[in-house]
Amino acid sequence: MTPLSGYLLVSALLFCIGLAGALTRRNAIMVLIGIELMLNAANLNFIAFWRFSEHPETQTGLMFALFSIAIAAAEAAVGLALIITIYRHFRTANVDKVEEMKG
Amino acid sequence: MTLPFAIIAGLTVGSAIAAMSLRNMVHCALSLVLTFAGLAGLYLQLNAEFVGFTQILVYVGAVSILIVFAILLTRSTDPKDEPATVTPWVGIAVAVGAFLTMALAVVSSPVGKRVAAPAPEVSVKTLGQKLMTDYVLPLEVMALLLTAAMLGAVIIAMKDKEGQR
Amino acid sequence: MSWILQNLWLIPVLPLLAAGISALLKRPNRSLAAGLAIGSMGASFLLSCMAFAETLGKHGAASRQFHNFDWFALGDTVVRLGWVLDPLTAAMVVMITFVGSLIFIFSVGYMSHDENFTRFFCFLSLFAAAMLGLIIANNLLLLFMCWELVGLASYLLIGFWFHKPSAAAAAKKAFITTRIGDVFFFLGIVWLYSETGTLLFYTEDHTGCLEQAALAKMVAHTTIGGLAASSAIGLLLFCGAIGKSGQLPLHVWLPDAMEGPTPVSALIHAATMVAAGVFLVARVYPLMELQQAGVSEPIPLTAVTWIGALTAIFGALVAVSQTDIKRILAYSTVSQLGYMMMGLGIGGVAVGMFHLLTHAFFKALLFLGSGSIIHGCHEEQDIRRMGGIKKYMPVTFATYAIGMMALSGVPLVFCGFWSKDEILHAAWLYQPSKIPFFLGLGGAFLTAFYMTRQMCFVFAGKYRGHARESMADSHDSHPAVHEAGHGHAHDPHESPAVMTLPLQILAACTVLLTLVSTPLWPWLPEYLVAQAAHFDAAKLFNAGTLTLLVVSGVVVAGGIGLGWWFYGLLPAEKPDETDPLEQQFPEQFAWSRGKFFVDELYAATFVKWNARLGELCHDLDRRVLDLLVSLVGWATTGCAHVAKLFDEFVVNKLFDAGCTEVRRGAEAASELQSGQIHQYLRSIGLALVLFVFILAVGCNK
Amino acid sequence: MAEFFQAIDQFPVTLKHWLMSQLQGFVPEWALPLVSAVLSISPILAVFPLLFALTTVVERKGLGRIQNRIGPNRVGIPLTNIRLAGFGQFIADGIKSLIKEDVVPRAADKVVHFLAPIALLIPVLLTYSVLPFGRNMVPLDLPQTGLLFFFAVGASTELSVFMAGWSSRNKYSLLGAMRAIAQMVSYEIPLILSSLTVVMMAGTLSLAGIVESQAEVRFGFLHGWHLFTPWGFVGFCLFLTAAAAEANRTPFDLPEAESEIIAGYFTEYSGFKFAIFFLAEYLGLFAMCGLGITLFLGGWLPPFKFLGFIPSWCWFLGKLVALILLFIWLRGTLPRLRTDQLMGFAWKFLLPMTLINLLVAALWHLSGGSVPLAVRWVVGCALLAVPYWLLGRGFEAKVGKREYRFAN
Repeated sequence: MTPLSGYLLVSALLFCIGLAGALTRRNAIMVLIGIELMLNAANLNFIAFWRFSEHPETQTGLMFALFSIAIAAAEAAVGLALIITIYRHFRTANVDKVEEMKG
Repeated sequence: MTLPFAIIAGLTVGSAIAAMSLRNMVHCALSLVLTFAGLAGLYLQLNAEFVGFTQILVYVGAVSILIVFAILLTRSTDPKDEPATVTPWVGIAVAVGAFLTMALAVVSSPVGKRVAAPAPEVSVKTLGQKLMTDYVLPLEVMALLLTAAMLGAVIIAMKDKEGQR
Repeated sequence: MSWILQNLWLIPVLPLLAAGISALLKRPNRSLAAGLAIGSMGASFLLSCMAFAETLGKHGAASRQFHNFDWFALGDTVVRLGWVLDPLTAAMVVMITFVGSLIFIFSVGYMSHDENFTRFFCFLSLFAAAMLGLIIANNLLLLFMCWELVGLASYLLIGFWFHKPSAAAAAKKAFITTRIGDVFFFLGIVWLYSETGTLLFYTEDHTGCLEQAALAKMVAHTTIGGLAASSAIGLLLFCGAIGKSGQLPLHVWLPDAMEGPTPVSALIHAATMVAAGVFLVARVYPLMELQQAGVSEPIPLTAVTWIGALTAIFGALVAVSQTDIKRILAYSTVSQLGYMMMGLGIGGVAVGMFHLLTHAFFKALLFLGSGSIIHGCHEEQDIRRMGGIKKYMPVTFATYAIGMMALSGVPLVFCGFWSKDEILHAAWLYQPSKIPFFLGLGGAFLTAFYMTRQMCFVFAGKYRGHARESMADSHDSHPAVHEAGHGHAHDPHESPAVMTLPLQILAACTVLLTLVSTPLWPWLPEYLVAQAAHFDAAKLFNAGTLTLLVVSGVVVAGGIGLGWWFYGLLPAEKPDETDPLEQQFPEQFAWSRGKFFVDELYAATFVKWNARLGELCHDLDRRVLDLLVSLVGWATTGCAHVAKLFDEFVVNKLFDAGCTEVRRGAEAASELQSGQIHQYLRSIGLALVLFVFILAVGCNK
Repeated sequence: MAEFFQAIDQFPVTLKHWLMSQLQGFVPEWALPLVSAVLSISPILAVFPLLFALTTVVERKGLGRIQNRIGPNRVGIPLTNIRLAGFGQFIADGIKSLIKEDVVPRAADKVVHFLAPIALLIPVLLTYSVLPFGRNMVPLDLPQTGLLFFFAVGASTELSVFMAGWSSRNKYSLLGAMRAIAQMVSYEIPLILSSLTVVMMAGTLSLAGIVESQAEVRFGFLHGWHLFTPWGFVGFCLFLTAAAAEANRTPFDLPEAESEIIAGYFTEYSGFKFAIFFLAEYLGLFAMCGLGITLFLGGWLPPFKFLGFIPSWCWFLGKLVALILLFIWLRGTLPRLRTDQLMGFAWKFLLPMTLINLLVAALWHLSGGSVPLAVRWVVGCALLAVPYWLLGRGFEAKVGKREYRFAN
């Protein structure tokens, strides 16, 4: 049986890959994908901690993961809709070209 | 560490790296799907069947479709030879830093050594009952959020009518 | 407890549902709305028949059943509502649902050209629901609620053609006039509650406000002017009845209410709603007949008698000279309602309610007949422009004649004769005074007279409507009607079967009702007071009854004969001829034509005073209150000027200085705001690393 | 006698147990579960592709009859004169597709182009793992998440379609893929919602459990299939409609409408890959039918109790064949929809109807025990018929009368 730290490390790795992607990719959709990865990493953490907790029968971790999946779905839908609108307006989906709000 | 875990974890992490580093965005999205599926496998490893299959249904079935649609709808007009990334070394450095700190925290913490108790008896029935009793408020809020998100997405992405702008 | 008692509430609720559903319908769903209304009324009629069957064969106290339930509780006080099933209720619901169904069916034909057909049936159903609720209520509060709902429905229906200013005004008048009576009615209710602590009529433990204990308590309590509480409450409740039933001081709304569609006049202002006042008096009769110590007669009943008798003769006098076919019937209704009140006052529940039931049938018949005539004569309501319609509309003529004879009291085969005779009989036996009897007799004579006059004008002679055709249809009452009909010759025509069939049924009922109402076998009157009827020939052939029969027969014959002599022998030739009666008695006729100038009197007194008061209040508002407000306003402006100076020289200076600093700072900070998401994300990532690091190190210590 | 029938009924199960006990000695300990799985899977892999092969012939012949043609009638057993009324056609077709040249467009994304048919076939085959084919015959019994597994795996086929369409670098392929995805996403909602009624009534997501929940016998002879209730009947109709759309069957076959976009997302596939697509399509249809049978038609239960002696897997297969024939009949009868009609139908008709059906099922469940059956039937039917009428009317009004400009 894999110990908890194994899952936590995988989760941390996924999170950091997502973070790296979000930090480096120019395309907004890729940034969003990175954020999705980070969210999923967090979900993995929830499930792992639930499985290894002392009272798994309370199912709190599962609940949190379920709700987080639902929120992620909503976030993806709205985020992608925003990106499409940005694309229509600026004719590009590259975030570094969208900088009208700079000081 | 067991063999299935190693395989699934390797697949997940590998496909995640591919998803973030490939140049063709459709390939990225497909790799991402593989990551999602791998994560679902990890959930199954953790005896969270319901969440695992939900993950497949939502991410593989819906979110990934959304993403590929978005990719096709925003085909870039930028020149081909432009770099796909912006100042990559700074971002990667930050990410590696983050991973090192987290790994340090995980490895040094006693919690990480914990070994799982025997698989808990999780029935979907109790999950549903909990959703309808203890978690009914979050559930309702979630329903509202999803409805709002759906409407919002439709309105945002709707084409402007002729002469409105 | 029987099934029908348990489910008596269904009788009003079915039409209410129909009203609710048809309120949501769109305009073109005409047949659905009509079907709903008629269907619900039919179902209610069946239920009413079941209720009626339930009360058959029960006598005395056993005939009254009721069902009470808790409505809501406020602290210790529990407000209870309920419904009661006794012969009074049963007879009324059967009458209302039966007549109502026929009138609904008639309306399908009469309103067929109206664009607001759906709304009409919605209102009609609402009215029927409220009226039925009023009848079955076992609680004065519930009765009052339905009473007000009935008033509202009446308002809506009178003003149905609200684009006609006269209809809108009539609706308003009806609403406000009845409200005057209702204020007193409500006072009576409140007083009754404070006296007895309950508004239920009957309860299981005999504590209801119409039962022995409460009545004894009320009669023992003397208030202002030596009046017992029971008498005072009775008088107040009667005020409500005066307003609703168009009794003398408050009768002015009823003739004006004829502006509404004719089925409405038939249903509301002849058969049912105006009878609500009579029904109210009958319902609270135990309270009304309480005899106060030291007075020979019950005070409320005396008032009922006198007001009823005066109204009876007054209405008849005015009806003699009117020219609008519906107005004649309206004043006739006022007069007949007076009869009912008089019957209640001197003869008890059976006498008054008996006349109410028979009157409902033949007056509905008359109104529907007039509707058919109006419909046939292309919306003409003036009897001087009719004439000779007998040959155009034979069915309407035959049924109308039956109604007319029943109303006039033609002896033996018409129920109207027997019910009116009961009242006169009771009046003859009335101890304190014989005046009501003679007033009633005079009313009977006049009734026969004016009905004959109307019949002669409408049906005899030759048609005089063509004179008006040359003029443009300037006073066409509702525009959507008969647009197609303008092409063909403008002779009157018989109405469709959907309108004549209800007429025939009602005419048949008017005759058939006689079978159960003669003194030979007075089943209906006895049923109303829950007593067994016996076949008793002696009752008819004793001297007093027989004499009275002959007398009233002679009076009626005299009235009809005189009417025929005046109007029938030489039918009018032209619409604008002078009335034969006017030639004989010009002065008296003018009084009658002017409805004794009650409206003008009210306009000159109450309405004017009210307007004056309003003007006074307006002046007070403008001169005094406005001045105060202006003063406050000026003071505020002055303060504001001072504040402005302070603002300009102190606050603004400081603020400007602050702003300059803030802007300088913001300019520096805006450099951070590069607009590059990656930069922001990077900062977040770094912060995250920092926090996790601190957390990890901190936790491991 | 009864034991004999039971033996036939449980024959596949006993056969597997016997084989396992025989292999106990030869196979190493760690490989035993693997062998067991292979033994469970192999009948599925044998039966259903064969059924697919036969279905292709039956479909062609059936469509031929409907269109007043004869259909394939030549190929029989090779090297003989026995024609078998053309039922050997599938063998010839199979050989042809195996030896055909595999053409891949130059511009295509080779890897994805190669992976797409595999990625389509795998989830389709996976769905079979939770279907109960007979009593005690569920390859993978997931007592908590059976149905969810089915839908989760089924949902992932959309991605394979996208892969195929996108990687071909062909307008028609991409159009077909987009159509298919939009259609599958839209119809998945009514599909799941109509299945939810059954889950609500049975109180379990396990497919075997759902079949067991219909085993209750009514009136002494009738099994309580969910089809025999107002919500069940309507649910089944909705399910079938959505399933037809999910499997891209006529009248919902826009993604591969030959007359418009050649062959849709597999325009650029040939040879064996094309055959795999074809196989996957049909296997997906069979799986959907199997799910419908399990949910509404009592799975492996007979309709009448006295028919219980016939083996349970025969019942399942019989119902499956009946449904397949129904789909063939529909294909030969109904015309294809327009895209806007297709979407409008899913969102404006199927979705509200499934929601109302869900409500009716809940009412049915709650009124159980206290309200007489006849009243429940009448109320249930009324609650379903009225919205059906209203929705259908609104839909008709929207579609309007078509004018055939060029036909007149």
